[in-house]
Amino acid sequence: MTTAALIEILVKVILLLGGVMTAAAYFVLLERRMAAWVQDRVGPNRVGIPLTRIRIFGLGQPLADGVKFIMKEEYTPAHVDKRMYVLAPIVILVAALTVFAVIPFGSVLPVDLGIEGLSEPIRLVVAPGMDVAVFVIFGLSSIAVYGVILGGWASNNKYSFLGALRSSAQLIAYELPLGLGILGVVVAAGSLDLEAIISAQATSGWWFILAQPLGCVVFVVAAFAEAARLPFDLPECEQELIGGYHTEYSGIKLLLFLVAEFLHMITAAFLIVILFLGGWHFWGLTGAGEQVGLVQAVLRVMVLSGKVFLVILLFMLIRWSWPRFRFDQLMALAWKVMLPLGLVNLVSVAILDQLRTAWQLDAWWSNPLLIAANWGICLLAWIVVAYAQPLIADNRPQQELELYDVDPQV
Amino acid sequence: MDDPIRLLLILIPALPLAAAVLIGLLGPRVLRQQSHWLAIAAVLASFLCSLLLMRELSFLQRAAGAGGEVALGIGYEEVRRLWTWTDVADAYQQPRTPPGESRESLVGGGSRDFRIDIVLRADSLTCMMLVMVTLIATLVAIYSAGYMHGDPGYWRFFAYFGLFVFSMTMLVSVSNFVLLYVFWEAVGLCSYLLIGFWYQKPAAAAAGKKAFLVNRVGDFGFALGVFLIWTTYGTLNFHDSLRGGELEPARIQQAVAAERAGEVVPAEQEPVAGVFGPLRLADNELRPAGQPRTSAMISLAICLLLLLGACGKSAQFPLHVWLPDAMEGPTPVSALIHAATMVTAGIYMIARCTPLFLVSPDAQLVVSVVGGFTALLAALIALTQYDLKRVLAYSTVSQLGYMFLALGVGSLAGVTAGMFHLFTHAFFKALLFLGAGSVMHAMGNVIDMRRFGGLRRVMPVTYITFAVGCLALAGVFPLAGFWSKDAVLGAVHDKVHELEPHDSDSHGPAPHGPAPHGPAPHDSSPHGSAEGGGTQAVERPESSADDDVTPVFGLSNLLRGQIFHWLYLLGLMTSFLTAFYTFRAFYLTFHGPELIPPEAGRHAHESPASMTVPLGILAVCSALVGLLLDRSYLDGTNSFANWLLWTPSLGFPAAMRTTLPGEFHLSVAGWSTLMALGGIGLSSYLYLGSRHEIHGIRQFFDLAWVSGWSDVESFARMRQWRVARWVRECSAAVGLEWLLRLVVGALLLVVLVLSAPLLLLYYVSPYKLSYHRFYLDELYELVLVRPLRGLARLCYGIDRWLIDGTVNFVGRVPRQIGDVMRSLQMGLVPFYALAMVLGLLILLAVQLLG
Amino acid sequence: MYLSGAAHIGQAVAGLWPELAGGGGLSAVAGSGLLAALPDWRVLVQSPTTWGLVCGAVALVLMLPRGSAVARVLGGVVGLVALGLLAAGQPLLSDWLAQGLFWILAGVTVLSAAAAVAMRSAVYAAVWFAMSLLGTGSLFLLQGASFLGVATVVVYAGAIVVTFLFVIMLAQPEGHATYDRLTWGWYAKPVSVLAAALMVAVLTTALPGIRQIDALAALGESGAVERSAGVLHPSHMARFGAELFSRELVSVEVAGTLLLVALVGAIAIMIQGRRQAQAEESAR
Amino acid sequence: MNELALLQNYLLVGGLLFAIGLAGFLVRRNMIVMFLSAEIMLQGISVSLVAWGRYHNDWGGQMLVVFIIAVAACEAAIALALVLMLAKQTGRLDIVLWQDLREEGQPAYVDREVPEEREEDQVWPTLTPAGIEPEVDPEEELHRSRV
Repeated sequence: MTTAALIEILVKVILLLGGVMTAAAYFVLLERRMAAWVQDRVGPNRVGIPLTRIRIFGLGQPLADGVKFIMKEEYTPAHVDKRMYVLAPIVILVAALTVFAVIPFGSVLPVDLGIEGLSEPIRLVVAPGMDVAVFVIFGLSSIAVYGVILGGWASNNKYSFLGALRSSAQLIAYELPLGLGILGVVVAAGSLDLEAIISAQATSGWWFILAQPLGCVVFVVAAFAEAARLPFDLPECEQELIGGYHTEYSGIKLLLFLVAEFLHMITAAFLIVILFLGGWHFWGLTGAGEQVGLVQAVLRVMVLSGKVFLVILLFMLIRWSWPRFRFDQLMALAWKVMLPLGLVNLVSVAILDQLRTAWQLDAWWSNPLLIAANWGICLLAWIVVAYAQPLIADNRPQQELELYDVDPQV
Repeated sequence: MDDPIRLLLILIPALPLAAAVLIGLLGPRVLRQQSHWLAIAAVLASFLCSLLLMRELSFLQRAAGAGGEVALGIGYEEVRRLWTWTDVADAYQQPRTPPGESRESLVGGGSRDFRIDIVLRADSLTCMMLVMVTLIATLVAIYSAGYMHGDPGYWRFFAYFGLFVFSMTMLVSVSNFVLLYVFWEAVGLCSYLLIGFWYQKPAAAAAGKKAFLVNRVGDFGFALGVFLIWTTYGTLNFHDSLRGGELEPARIQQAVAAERAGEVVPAEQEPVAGVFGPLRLADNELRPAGQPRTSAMISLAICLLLLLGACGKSAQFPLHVWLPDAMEGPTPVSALIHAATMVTAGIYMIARCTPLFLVSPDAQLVVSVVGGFTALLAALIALTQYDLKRVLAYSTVSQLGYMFLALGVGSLAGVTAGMFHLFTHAFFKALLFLGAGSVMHAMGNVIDMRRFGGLRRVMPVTYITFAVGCLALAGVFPLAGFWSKDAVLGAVHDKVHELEPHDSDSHGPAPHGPAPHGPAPHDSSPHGSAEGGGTQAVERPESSADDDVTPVFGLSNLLRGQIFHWLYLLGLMTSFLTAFYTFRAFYLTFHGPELIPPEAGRHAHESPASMTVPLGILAVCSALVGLLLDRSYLDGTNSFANWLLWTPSLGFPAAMRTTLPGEFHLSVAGWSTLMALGGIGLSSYLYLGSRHEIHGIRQFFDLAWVSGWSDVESFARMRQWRVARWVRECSAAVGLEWLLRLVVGALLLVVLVLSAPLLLLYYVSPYKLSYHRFYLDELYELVLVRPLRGLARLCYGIDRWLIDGTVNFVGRVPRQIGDVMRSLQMGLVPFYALAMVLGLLILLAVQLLG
Repeated sequence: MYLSGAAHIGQAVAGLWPELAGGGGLSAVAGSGLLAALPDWRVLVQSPTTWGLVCGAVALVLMLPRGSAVARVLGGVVGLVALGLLAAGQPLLSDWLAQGLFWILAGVTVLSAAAAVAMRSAVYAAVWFAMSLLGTGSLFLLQGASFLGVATVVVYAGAIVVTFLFVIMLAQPEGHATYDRLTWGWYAKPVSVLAAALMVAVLTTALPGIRQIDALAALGESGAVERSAGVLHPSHMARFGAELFSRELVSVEVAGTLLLVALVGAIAIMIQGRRQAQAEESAR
Repeated sequence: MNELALLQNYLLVGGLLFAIGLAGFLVRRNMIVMFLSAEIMLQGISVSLVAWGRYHNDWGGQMLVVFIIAVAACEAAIALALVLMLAKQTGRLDIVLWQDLREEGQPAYVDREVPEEREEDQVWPTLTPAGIEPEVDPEEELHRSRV
């Protein structure tokens, strides 16, 4: 490993981190604006360039938010476990950021800088050739759970603790459908490498959302849950838990939590795009091959970014348009719906893939046929599950639950 | 059945046995208080059978005697084999020593079969015993029905009773030493059961145990004797037989003839000479054909061992201690034991073994000495006892001593005298015991003579019958005891004169009448057999014993004569004492002021008829049996002895050479009557009147005066005597006071020194010795029981501490280890894990580094 | 580890402690028999591994519960020293980067593990354990076992440890616990630590025997080429999966069954416990 | 890279991990920490296995580690369920409380001279259950200085 290679990695890291952090900041703004739009109000639009009166649609808001967070008094309650209290946001942020080491944000950059030792062309991923990239994402997201749990526990606040408990239960529960959703893709692509998955979609031209709609649904739902976005934001639902595990946090630590949360969403969006939406591929625009020109390379980055942006928009829309689940519904959804559906998807994908290999289906109609079969299975499974688990849709409190005595003083 | 003898022989023991079994089975539920009927009926039937057997036998004997001249001197027996118990051919083999060579071993060589047949015999001795036993048993059974009435163990008593009679009848009718031993033990067992009948009483249980254990000592000797007999004689049968078990005399004669002729006979047909069989006894040398003579040592050993057994069973000196204690049993049992069954077994056995004793004069001497000594000892003890039954018990021991004395004389006269005394004694001792039982019954089981008295008006029948018994026991003419005792003393007297030098015949206590020494006169032979007269006359009695047999003790005839002389005097003395203590008891019980203990309650009256009738019968018997059977004073004929001499083991040629019974010794009779009357007179003087002198006499014999003498204060009293004062004053006047003091001081010293042993004597005064039975029980306790108990305790200790300790140690070691390991089982999971890790570490180190 | 008996072990020891060969300690090893095979004490004293283990044991004793805060800090320092000494006794890897990376990762792993067992709070212990797991995963990655590295983190850190935290929080609500400050016997700590140190000693002594057992001098050098064809193949995951689902297929099935059974068992235990609790509740 | 050196280094690390886990397992009384220690031991073994696999150029080591992970997961499921049950019964995670299987007559191990918690010893948070505030003994409340 040469120094140049190290420098290359460093450059990529800086670029990525900068971009992602900035994006996160602006996604906050976007989300607020979005919320305002959904709620038919204006939203933050005052903060522009500092020291000037220029308000560029409130684009300075993130900066101001950041400054505010940083400058605020960092209050540490007396009753917390200080070490863990400090450690928790760090862990969660580090885990959230490290994920981006294996996520490609483009294809390759065919530029020759003439520097000895630099790989040619430059691959637009921090850790190229990572054989177990999907797995690494898994591992790191599971480490992120620590941040939640430790934060909730160290806060020594019953709401925080409940939030942490909810969070850990939820994250563990939804890791399974998440993995099952990915597994279908992995089986279809034959690799755990994200780049390989993208190129598999690009070469065939059939994005996996077309080929495995069920897997996509499962994955998306699980990704929402993993990111603790609204329909699944039980860990921090303000109405119930006054903020959940980060109730006791303030200042920069709270910022770290919030950023990490957004980073999770971004990660989820990236994954959805890469796994199911063809990554950087777009028909007739980006090409599919390994050899690529500079324009195409830039196009690929832009296509990817655009897709991610759209997915994030979807996230935000869903946040403001869906009611929150009850916790039992959340769990039931994970274990009783998503898990079977994911299994159905995995098995059907594996069987169809095996059939394709066995029957040597190379004709033009083979892919549409298989995809149609998969859609059929998907619909069937959905109907069966919906029929078997009608309570999932039933949001009313269960009749047999007894009303417990409420202390009038509370 | 065409063989009446066989039938009778079986019936006599079988009836009591059947009664015993039936009562044992039915008693607790069905018979209960009616159990006695069965027992009485069985024993009575047995008695009748015995009489029938006697009659049959006498017919046969007469027929044999009429048929041939040699009938007497060989004897007559009827033997019946029932079945074979065990048969081991050549059970013991030893190379036969050729004749002439010195014997290496004590016993002869040859092979011996161990063949035990269940054989019953009928001969005179057996018949006599059977009649006596069953008669007494019948009377006792009738008596018991009254005496035991209401006892909770009523049926049990009669079951034991039947068993006892069965054992005794079997004992006298078997014809084999092993069976003899078996029933010897059976009798012991029954006596144990009956003595300890009231086992709730500790004393009764202890007495039963004591009887059993003391008898074991004797039985041990008896068993050894039996072994020795087997190794010596090669057979244990009394009778002759063939090896196959054939008993027919004709066949045996045939086989003997064949063997003498040198023919080869099959093994089954080989004749076996029984120990007391005619084959052996006909031979003068008392040895089996073809075998060397039994050595004197062996003979002596056999005799002494048998004597030991007899001593145990018949309560002779060292082993007599059980009999007085056996009083703890019910009184009828005492009567039965003392009169008919248990104690007579030893006498019977000695009498039966007469041929064995005849060849060992030393053994005879021992028998006599033991008997004489026991007679005197028991009589002395009986003098001072206050327990009525105990007096009678010591009297029994004493009378048994008489019998032994007679048996040890070693002449037919002695043996028959002993058996005659046994016979008569059975009647009057049974009478006395039953009388005592009657008294006890009336007095509410009080037996201490000091607590009752003057019962002659309360119980007249008992009084009269008891008086008859006492007179008989004392030996007053013409009651039974007189004749038998006279016969005994006469036999001893004759023996003295046999052994004494002929020139000193005037010496001795029998000055009157012709001394029956030397060859027995022909006319005195009761059999009147023409053939035997020659041999009897020619050979001196002692020659048969002394020619071939070297006395082991090496005593000279003179010394033996002196011993027998002293024994004779001892017998007379005992006779005197017997009369005295018998009438002492009689007077204490029936005369003097009327005294009835409170325990008697309303029982203080004459006993019921079931008890008095047997008393009457026995009284009549006691009175008449001697007079009827012994007519020697008339014609020198003793019917009893004549009858008895038909027994093969008595009336055989060698024995016929000894003094024969039948002579009436007027001098002896006189002396003994004198003694008896003297004893009675003294007793009457002392006890019939005011009994003033008794205390003084007792004080005298208690050496109470010794304490008065040995008292230092008596010297002080002496100073007060007038003579002493006078002497003192005189000496003071003369001025020789110092001399007086010197003399008195020296005298004082001498008296003190002399009085020291007297003082000792005071503590073991004759009275105390007698009263405490010569401290024999205490002596045994000290010499035997204590050391044995100590040994047992030592063994127990060894077993307990050493052996058990070792075993326990072996057991405890794993437990201790386990206890140590247990403490590791502390339940701490981390500790277990640590232990596992340490073990793993060791394994790893060994595996990887070793 | 000093009880090596066989001569070949003695030679192997020379691999771990090169001083042995030159220092004449080997002559003692030449004879067979345990006592005769005891190496020279001077060699032992000179070996940094010895002192590393001693220091490690001391450090662990200091760090384990019932020690004061000062003792724990001291224990950490001694533990660092021990690690340094142990590292000094180990042969060098190829270049400084790999060496440094390894040392850092190994140090983090081991120290985190030590901290995990030494922490009085179970939550801290779990966190340190997670740290140690990260180190272990990194070590796996360094060995080229990338799948295992990530799988360890995912499964352990992601699932097991989270469950741990669950349990900790549910089962230890009072926070303070005397049993976290105590051992269970006066001898538990020294004996256990001694046993652990001895185990490492034994294992490390046996370690150089590899050469002997394998006799792989040839393979050790020439095998470097083939290595990439094996566990170090570029398409690691494909090879790994192929191996797992071909040769180890039965084992995979068994492991899957085991997981299922464990799932059922855990549920059964909890249901049982709930029933008990309900019974107690109703009894009350 | 010197393969043998690599092996030795890794084996040393594995051994150390194993030993630390061992010591922790033996010394600690908290059941969960004991469990963690056992997992550390498994980690040590895994490290050694991977190193051996690398050294022998064999997949066996890694395969075994996979199964170790699977077994560890099972173990975690079962053991944690059990620990929860035990903790529910006594309210504590102390392994020493479970001495019921000791030999009869053997005295139970009890802590003697429990050291006082010192001021400098850290006090970690006390978690109060959610919901209605439970009745608290006022004396006990006095000592709740920090909550």
